Amino acid sequence: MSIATNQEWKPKIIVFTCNWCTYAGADMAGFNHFEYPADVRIIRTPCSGRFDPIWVMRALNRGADGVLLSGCHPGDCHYGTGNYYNRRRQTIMKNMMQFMGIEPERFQTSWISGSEANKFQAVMIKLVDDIRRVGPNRKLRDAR
Amino acid sequence: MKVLSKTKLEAALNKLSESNEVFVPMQKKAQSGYYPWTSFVSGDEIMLEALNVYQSPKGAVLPQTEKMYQIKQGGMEIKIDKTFEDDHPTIIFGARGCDVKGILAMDEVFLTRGYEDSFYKARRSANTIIANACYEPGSNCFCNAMEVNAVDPAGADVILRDAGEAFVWEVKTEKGEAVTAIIADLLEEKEVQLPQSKPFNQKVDYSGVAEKLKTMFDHPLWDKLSASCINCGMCTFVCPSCYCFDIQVKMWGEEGYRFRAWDSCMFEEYSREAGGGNPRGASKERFRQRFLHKLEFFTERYGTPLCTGCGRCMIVCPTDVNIVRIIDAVKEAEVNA
Amino acid sequence: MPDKDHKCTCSEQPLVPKVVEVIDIIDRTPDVKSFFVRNVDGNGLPFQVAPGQCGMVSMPIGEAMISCTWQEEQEHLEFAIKRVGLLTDELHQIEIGQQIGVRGPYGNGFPVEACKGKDMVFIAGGIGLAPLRSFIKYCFKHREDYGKITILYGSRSQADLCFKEELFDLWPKESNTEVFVTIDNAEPDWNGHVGFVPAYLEELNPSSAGAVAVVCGPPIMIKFVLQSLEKMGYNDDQVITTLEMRMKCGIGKCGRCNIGSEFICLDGPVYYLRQLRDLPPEW
Amino acid sequence: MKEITSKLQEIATRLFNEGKIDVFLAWEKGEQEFQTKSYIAHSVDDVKNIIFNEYSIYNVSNALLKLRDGHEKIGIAVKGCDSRGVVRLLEDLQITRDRLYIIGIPCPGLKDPLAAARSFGGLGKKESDQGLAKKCLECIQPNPVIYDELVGPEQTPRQQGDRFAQVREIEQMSADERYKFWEDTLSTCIRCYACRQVCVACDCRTCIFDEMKPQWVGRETNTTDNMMYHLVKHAHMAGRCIECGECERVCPVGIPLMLLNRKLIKDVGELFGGTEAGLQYTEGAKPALSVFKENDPDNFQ
Repeated sequence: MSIATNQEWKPKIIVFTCNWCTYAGADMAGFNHFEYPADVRIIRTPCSGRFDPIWVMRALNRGADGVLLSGCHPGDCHYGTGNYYNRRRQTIMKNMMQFMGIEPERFQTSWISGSEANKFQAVMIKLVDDIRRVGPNRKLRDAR
Repeated sequence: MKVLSKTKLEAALNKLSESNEVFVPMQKKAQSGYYPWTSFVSGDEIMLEALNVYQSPKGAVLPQTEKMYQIKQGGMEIKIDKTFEDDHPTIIFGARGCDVKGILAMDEVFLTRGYEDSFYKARRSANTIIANACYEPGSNCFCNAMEVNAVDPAGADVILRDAGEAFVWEVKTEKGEAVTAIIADLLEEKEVQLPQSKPFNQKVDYSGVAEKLKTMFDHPLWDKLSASCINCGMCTFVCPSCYCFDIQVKMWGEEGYRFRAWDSCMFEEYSREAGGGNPRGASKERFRQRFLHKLEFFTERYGTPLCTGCGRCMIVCPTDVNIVRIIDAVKEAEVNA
Repeated sequence: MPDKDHKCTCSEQPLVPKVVEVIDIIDRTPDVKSFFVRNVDGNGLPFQVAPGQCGMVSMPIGEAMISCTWQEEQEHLEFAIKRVGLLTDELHQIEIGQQIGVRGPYGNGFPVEACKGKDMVFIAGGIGLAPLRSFIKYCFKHREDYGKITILYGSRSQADLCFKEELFDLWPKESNTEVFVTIDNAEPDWNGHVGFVPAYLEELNPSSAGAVAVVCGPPIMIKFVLQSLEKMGYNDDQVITTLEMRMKCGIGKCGRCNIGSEFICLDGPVYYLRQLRDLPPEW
Repeated sequence: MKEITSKLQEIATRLFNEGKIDVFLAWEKGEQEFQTKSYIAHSVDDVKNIIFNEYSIYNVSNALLKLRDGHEKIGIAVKGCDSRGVVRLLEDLQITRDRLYIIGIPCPGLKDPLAAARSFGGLGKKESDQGLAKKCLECIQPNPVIYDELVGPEQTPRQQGDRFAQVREIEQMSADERYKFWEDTLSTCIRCYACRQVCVACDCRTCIFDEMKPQWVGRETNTTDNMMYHLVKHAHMAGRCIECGECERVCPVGIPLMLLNRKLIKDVGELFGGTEAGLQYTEGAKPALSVFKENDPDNFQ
């Protein structure tokens, strides 16, 4: 993938969502025609408790420029406690990745409930702007 | 005799580096091994006077990871158009006899028995070995018991003999001539006093070990010897003659390459089969495979032991597994034939 | 092993595969398919095989050593592949026309000459019939060179029986040939024998006089069959078997398929029991 | 040290004779004084090989991983750091408490046998000092946290100054400087996995790096695969690392691995509080990332 100037480069962003809240929020956003940039690819998982930090590293390693993990707000997880575990795990992992020198914008986390379609749109737009500002990912990228 | 004075050493290395990649034993902060001379920066140190360095020069002919061929997949079509045989000229400058023997053992493996590995052959034929004669064995060295002549290492293209303020430059082969021609103007004709070679501290006698090991596969001593081993891969990666490799692939969608990387019989995944079974899954079995390969199997197949007596694995092993002690234990073990 | 000259016919770069095209795929059982490959430009084969030799089949995702079926007039190479791992999963999803990589031939193959004039007892389990099938077809092609042929084959279930057409129609019709098939546990529409291969072998008890037994199948089956053969009076020179080890290079270099100082991919995988006796018991 | 050795041998003999234990885990004398290694005594006449000298630095609790599937009763001699390893294994339910008879040894600070082996072997530069090992100079827990019997006088922690000084120093760097630091440090890694094999917190049956379906981390030794390996390996250490320093000690290329572990310990401590890994054994306790609190810090959007 040749990374020429900023205009031609299109960021590749992966968003992991939990099935019950954020994915429903994304559905709602689509349903209400809330526009958000197309550079985002959504992967649905059963719960934010399923998020594994190695996905983030693997995605950045294999060519993604940014990753977002988004699940239900603490307290209304469909399975009760999934997002609490997720919160601890990703908080530690974000610090760890930044300790290694990865730009903070590249690995973001959020809570989006099923009804917050506008928040979903806002988070997506902010995410893509952040990644555009930070530019293509060269750290942790698997050299060809 | 031809002599290269130590004051001209760096000049010689620079001259050789113009047309070759010269691997020199160096200490780079916490690490010591064979690194390209062009990567020398202030704070590094040339280790030609030291007994030896931690990592062996086998990386010059069998790099830790080596691309093999490129794969392009377009739906139904697969194209393998580019292979990465690398034959840029390299020189291993100042390898001790034990390391040279390690490379000779790998020559036997990769270049004989019906198949010539094209990647190894490309690197090895473009490689010249300048050995560094060894007159003062270290406290762990036992290369004399492993068919290695430390003072006159077989298979070396040029032999350096450290005579105090200069190296005697003894040419052995045509490759040696070619390298000598490059730095001919730096060599002088001088008579120098060669040092006396000192006795070995380790008293090792390898004779009869291979034959005896053939009858000791199920001997209880393996449990005792392998008790403390934690199966990391350190001994196999610092060893000058361990050559086992793994073949893996890296693909990005339609494009990628298959590469070769060092592997270690100590890793559990090394001989794990598709169905999940593993003939050598237990820690003891992997431990036994390593030392039987070093001391018996290689001798049976190629006529010379795979261990070259450099003593590196005895130093780095975190649980102090010691191949000399294993050889002694094998010799003393009574076997009901 | 002496310095045998296994010149690999495909190229001076033994580790680099030849690209071939899959011209036909036949479903043998729910998890075994036969793949027929030819050169991409349609004429000829990357290499010829002797009975019992294997080839390294490779796709971008990985490589695996698969036994290659011998035919008299070889206008294609056949690989019978069971779905067990990364590569075989992907192979079982390709269609006809897909290009794959192949290199070989590897391994020493069956001693077809040495067995001439003997009664043949073929004992196979599961996918182990694929390599033996080459030897069996070779025997039928040179029928007069071999005596009585007994084929004993067992698999987990009726659906898992490979090469059913040959087992039930073609081979029983051959002269002086008997075919016995068994499955591990009873099934409603199966009226054949039920039971494990070693037990059935002892039941049949083919005489060991002037006979050679060739065994191939899962290691556990080989272990018990060898014990049964010993009980039935087969000495070490009358038993031939193949060994299974993890293989990566296929040319006796990468070091992992060894048993003792033998590299199974290069000096094996076919051995007489006499040879195996002085190898370490890791097989 | 001498009296601790004789006490150890005396206890081991008593335990063997009373049939309370089947094996005894401790250290064994090597040929050279510094060649002390981990040792499994199987009977009372093995007891004479047991020693506790100034080189008995190996974390013996790691040897428990090899015995976790058996049922034999195990006597084990543990220093302060080793005892935290035992607590970790008990917390991870890898071994049951009733199988263990633990003899605690307050640790006076030991020397690094690998440093001694390097200078004895003569390869490479001679190690500078022959004093206490780095991990012992930074020791915060010399006294065992779990034991059935205690042998020897209490010791005081030797850690001076800010434990996380170097970690804070790296945190102050800019992102690119940090990346450059870790790129240079980790590119020297030869992927021998000794840091994983020697670690008592690494008790998975099949490690993610031996996983082939899918293969998460590549096997090349280029910078990115090395960084991925260390990032993933140490991510699993959050809330589990007992700061025994063995990974850094055994690394053949001298990578400062404890920096990564200390960063995790600092973060877990600051963010979630609670006792550090393995410092206190309470039945049914879980590591920091296997529990949660409603009011955990939350900087999510």
